[in-house]
Amino acid sequence: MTALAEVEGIEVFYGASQALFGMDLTIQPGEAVALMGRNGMGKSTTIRALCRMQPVAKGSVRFDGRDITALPSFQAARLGIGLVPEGRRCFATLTVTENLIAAARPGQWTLETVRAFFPRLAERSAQQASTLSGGEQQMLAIGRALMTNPRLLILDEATEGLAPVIRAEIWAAIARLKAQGQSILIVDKTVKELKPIADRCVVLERGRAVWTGATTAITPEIEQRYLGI
Amino acid sequence: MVDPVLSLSHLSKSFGALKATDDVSLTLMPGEIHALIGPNGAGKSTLIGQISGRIAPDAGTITFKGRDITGLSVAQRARLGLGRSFQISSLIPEYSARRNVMLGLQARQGHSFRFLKPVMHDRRLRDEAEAILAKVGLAGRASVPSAELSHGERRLLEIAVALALEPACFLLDEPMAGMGAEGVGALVDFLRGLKAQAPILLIEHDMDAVFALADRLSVLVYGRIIASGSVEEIRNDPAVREAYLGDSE
Amino acid sequence: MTAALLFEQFLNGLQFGLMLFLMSAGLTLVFGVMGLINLAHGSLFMIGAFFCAAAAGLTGNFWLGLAAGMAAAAAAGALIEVTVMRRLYTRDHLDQVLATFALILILSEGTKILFGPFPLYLDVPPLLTGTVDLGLTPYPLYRLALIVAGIGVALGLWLLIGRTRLGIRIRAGENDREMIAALGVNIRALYTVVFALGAALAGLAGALVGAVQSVQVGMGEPVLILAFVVIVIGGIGSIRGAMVGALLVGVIDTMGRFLLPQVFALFLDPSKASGAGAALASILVYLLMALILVIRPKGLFPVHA
Amino acid sequence: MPDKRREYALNAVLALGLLLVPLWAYWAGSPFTITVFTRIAIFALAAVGLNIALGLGGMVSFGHAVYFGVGGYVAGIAAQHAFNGETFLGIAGANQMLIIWPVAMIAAGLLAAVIGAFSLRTSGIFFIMITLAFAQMVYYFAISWPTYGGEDGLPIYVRNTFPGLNTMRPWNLFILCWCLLMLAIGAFALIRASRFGAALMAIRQNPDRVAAVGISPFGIKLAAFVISAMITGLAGALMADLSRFASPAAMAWTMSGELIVIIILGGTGRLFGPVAGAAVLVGFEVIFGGMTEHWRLWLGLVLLLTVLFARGGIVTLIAGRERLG
Amino acid sequence: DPVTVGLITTLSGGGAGLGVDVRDAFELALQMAGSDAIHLVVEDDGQRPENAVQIADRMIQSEGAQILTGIIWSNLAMAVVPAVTAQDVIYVSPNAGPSALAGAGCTPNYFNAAYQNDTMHEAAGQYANTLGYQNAFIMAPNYPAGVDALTGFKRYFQGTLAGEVYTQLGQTDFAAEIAQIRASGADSIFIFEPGGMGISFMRQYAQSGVDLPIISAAFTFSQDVLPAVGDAALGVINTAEWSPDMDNEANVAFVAAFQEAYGRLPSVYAAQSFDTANLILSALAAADISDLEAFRTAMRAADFDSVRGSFRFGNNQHPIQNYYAREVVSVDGVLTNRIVGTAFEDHQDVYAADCAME
Ligand SMILES: Nc1ncnc2c1ncn2[C@@H]1O[C@H](COP(=O)(O)OP(=O)(O)OP(=O)(O)O)[C@@H](O)[C@H]1O
Ligand SMILES: Nc1ncnc2c1ncn2[C@@H]1O[C@H](COP(=O)(O)OP(=O)(O)OP(=O)(O)O)[C@@H](O)[C@H]1O
Ligand SMILES: [Mg+2]
Ligand SMILES: [Mg+2]
Repeated sequence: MTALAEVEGIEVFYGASQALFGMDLTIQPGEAVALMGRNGMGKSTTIRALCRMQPVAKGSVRFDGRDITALPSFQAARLGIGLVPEGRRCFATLTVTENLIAAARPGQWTLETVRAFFPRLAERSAQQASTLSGGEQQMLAIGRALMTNPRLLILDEATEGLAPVIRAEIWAAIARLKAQGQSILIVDKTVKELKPIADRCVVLERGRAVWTGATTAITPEIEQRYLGI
Repeated sequence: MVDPVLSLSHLSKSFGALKATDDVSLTLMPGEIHALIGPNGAGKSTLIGQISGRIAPDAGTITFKGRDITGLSVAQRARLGLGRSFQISSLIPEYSARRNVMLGLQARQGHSFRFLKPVMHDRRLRDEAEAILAKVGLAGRASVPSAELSHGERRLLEIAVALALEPACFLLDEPMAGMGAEGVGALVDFLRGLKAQAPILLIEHDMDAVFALADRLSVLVYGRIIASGSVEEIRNDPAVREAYLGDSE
Repeated sequence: MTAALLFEQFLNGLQFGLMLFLMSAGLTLVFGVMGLINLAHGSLFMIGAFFCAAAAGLTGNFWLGLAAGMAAAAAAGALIEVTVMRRLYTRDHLDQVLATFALILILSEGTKILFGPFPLYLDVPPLLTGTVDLGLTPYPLYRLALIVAGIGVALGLWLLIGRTRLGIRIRAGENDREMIAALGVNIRALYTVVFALGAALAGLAGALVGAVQSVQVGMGEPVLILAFVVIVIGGIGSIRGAMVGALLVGVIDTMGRFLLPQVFALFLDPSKASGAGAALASILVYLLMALILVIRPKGLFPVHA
Repeated sequence: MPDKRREYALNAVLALGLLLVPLWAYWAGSPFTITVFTRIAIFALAAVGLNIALGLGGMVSFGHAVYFGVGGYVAGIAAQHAFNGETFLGIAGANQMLIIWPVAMIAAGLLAAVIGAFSLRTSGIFFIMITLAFAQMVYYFAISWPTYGGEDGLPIYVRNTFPGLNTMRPWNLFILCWCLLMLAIGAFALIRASRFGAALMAIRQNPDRVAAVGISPFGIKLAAFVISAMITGLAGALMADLSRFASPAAMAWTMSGELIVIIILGGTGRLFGPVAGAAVLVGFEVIFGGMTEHWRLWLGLVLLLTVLFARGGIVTLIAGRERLG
Repeated sequence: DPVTVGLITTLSGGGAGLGVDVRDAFELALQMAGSDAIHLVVEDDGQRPENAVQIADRMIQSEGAQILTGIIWSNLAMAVVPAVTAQDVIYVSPNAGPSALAGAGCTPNYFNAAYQNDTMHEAAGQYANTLGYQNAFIMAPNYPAGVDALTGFKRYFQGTLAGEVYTQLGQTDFAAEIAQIRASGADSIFIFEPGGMGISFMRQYAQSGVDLPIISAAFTFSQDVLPAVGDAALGVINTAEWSPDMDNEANVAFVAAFQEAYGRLPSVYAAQSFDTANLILSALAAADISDLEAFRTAMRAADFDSVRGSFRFGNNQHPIQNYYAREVVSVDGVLTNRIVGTAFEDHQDVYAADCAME
């Protein structure tokens, strides 16, 4: 079985400062992988490199067996990478529906199915995204990524700043997606909530993967050492 | 009976048809941490906006240290001793961490119409700024422009700037958001020490932190306070569980 | 002063307003929707007029000229986007100001090298010459055609921006360019197309207006300022705002030029009155803009961001 | 910090170059070279003024030419009244630069206080446009007001005088302008380093934050705007004396644009940016204007290449980005 | 040694066409004269006063120019002339003639080889009487030259005014003014709208359905703009001291040579510049410029073959000359002007009386 996405020994820079020092990551089809690590260790940067939003100085990025290291981000997205970015980044002046259809591509996820999945979005369909509450914006960002019918869904801090109830709702939604066979790459602070969903964990420190293994294999030591819990 | 440092009475604010805050009354007593929780979009940040003066309330009054401040500007309120942190970090991006704090110190001293003396050579200002940075754990990062700080460090710097103002009360809007577990732990300890210096109105979605810190809790839903009380009371309030906490707790 | 005169002046104001809208339509698109300050908009306007006049002169056909003017402006726009603008989206507005200021110099001088320093001739097409009787007063047919063109462009833009997926993507790009690309939209190519479209609209306006004005180097600059006034009054990025702004400016300017001297004549001698009236009339538009911005600092129809 | 040292070196080269070339021209008997450098110094002075508002405070005033023009008219009107013995609002004309300069600065400052009080309610592009609007009003007024020449402008038959110097001599006028420029640059440096400057630069980056620490942005911005206009007004008075002519064309929007171009070209907010920018702009016109009638084309290309490939202008190109500390 | 003559004119921007005519005609005159008495330096002022002043300084200080000429616009002339003549350099105007330099401000080193600004409009006012107009609507841009134009017209026009309107400098849309004309009950229109404003006005006027006769000074209907105005200009009467069809030897040769050299008809600016060049040449031939007094005397003699036929200076060193009424006609599909009458003979400007020079 070929891996769906494969990041191999990449180095990434912001201007002169290096953020990734030979990062590795593999995601198999149908798998949910969690990226973990302290603040500023390079989780989001890895995701940006995978989505081709950040140039890679060294190493390679492959998707579905194809080398995409030098591809522009819109082409990478068309291969099937769907991103829910850190900080939501909904299109503020667009309505909910417009946000959803802006980048939609045909497939299983349509306006109807997304609305059925997040009924709240159906209620707010004509509202401008900037006036949504934080949780609604988060749902919108997920729905928007689903509408591109991605083969790999990437969620970067999907629950930051959300009220506990909403957070529970989002986690439930992610669990349902996974059950449907969606491949997922996920970053989140709350390890407690992440554990039941992720099959495998990759822990980052200083821009490289320092621990990889099944979620069940995470020991309190590892948590203490790399996550400070 | 001590007087409250800050008290809000019947504050209301509408955006079009939406009532963001609806007849909110609330007090902040000396030495306490009063946590304000509630669902996303309940009106918490709007309330902070009204207290700090960025948003003009449609109705109601705000009393601070016994004085009605409802008509004052943001800067005037800050000078009276209202210190705030922003939900989304709001710093001077090209200024170093040190200089961000120095600006706060300069503002506290109230001398911004001085044209001659170079501010960066002011030893007293520098030393004091560095002392405050050390207090929040940013001693080693004093010279880094705030734009180049990591997300968590920026949250700490927000606090440092608020400290520089030596305010009579703190308004903290989700100070823990985006911080890792480690950072949250440190901040909880820090705030616990801070409340003796000045009371804190705290907005936060991290329930572990809130329950660890708060002396009193108010729950805002759809712009209205639906419950107010101690941690235990709020935790077990069925309406609050339904609207905010969910069943996971 | 008769009712007929008042009616005609009001009509003139409306017509001038629609002409202003035509001239600012491309600017609204590029500035309001793409977030790019393009001082060279007036130069694209000039290019449209020049190529139209040259082609119409060569072929004897106004409509071919119109097509040539639009095509030339669109081509210039696409070239500018690919070589210059593309690098400036992420920069601050000041860099855009400097770059497009440089483009004004280049395009004006280039036009002069290409077409010479003398104004060109562009006549109204035979189909649209003459006047129509509107009951109270005869009115030039061509001006009516400009009104129709202005309304047409407004409608078209409104549909394009508000009702098509292309429009949604353009607006999404204005909100967050990196994000829309990460979702699989080729925003680079899209922006080239939009910029070229904005340029083509400028070219269209130049060609249409060139038939009633002077086709000469530098004709774009006064237009540029007025177009900025219009879209700033209306609220940047709002097509509706640009329309309202244009009509407001058109009517107030026309009525001011007409009525102010008569008002001054009530207490000054006629010669002085017409001078003073004209002086006040010439700043009326700016007075209006300043007033509106003081009362509503983001224009009449601010687009929430 | 090598960048800092490079900037000091560049500043020294600019300041001394601006002084030494005309000095050489003085000995070599090339008065026109001196005139060109006087013009550079005056434009640089005007831009130093604007740099306070734009570079430090982030207020992109697209109407600064008005203060330049007003300064010019003060010099022109004073000289005219001194020349023909009439009075202005009952005040006698004066042909003393030492009187004219402060009057020009006060006039520009007062105008800026009024315009700023309205304009500073807006921000961003709206600020650009409202300052342009006010500038256009003053410009059209100057063109159509006949008393002081209207569009024809106001010739200054005899240059205003300075005690102990014959200002008709190019070198003498130059040295006055150079000294004023250096004073203004010194003032700029002081302001930038001061508490006022700290607040002003912070407001450019994040006004909400500044208000939240208790400094009211409006007052700081207005003060900076007025100071900025005063310096530009002084430059205008000097320009009128250099040209022996006060012109409404000095208030045209293109002039405002040129001042902005000088600043961006040199380096926004940089101490000697205006000098570098003015030298390039004026130098280009003088050198290529004589060679080809299409020199604007080449100027356009140079400006374009600067924006695209030399981000942050000439000073940044040579001395690197600035760190505010 | 040739004398350096500096020609400062507008070669870039919107008004470049006029400057190009001035330069071309001046160069043509030197060529036709085959004289090497003049070393000509040309520079573009960009229609900006402060530029013109700088260039004048440079020409005098670095290039040793002893005679300057070429400026088109009154405001630039006002900026340059006083400073230049104060340095004992001769300035000869090929176009602008602001009143300040014709009256009390006249000076021995300033010669105007074109006209005084008011006179063209005075001629229009005078000729309007000849045409029997009783009730004129008059219009000009709101700036000093525009005010002078209307003042000049009114000085000689004997009818009543149906309306007096000032437009905005650089205005492009004249619908409001045309509507006022329509409603005014005038029997004729006098306009002064130079450059692009005139082109715009005439295009819009032609389409408006208003059909009153127009009279104007040459500026609005000179050869440089006529092709752009198009047939709308046909039949318009405009006044000038020269016309391409003038039948004197110098003019026939000039018009032919100009067309030959540049492939277009000369404008009134070209004619004035041609005369300016020949005037200077004639004076240089008669006197050495190092003796300034003698040179000025030779200039005042104006001993050259003017394309205007007769030409002489008044006491203020401005021309005393005839002013003609011209009509715009189409000759072989090319629009041009043809003389249809004479407005003034040997006309001198009113400001000459204020000039202290003998
Ligand atoms: N735009 C940027 N410019 C410069 N440095 C950056 C930028 N973005 C991130 N960095 C740096 O790159 C490193 C990795 O950052 P990244 O955002 O990938 O961390 P992260 O693991 O996602 O952290 P967090 O948990 O705070 O989101 C950090 O040291 C950060 O300071
Ligand atoms: N300027 C505005 N115009 C219109 N609606 C607004 C505006 N500002 C806030 N709102 C709306 O008011 C409501 C309250 O917003 P507020 O930011 O106070 O919520 P909050 O309680 O802080 O939520 P969160 O926990 O997600 O930060 C939201 O529904 C929001 O969309
Ligand atoms: Mg991250
Ligand atoms: Mg909030």
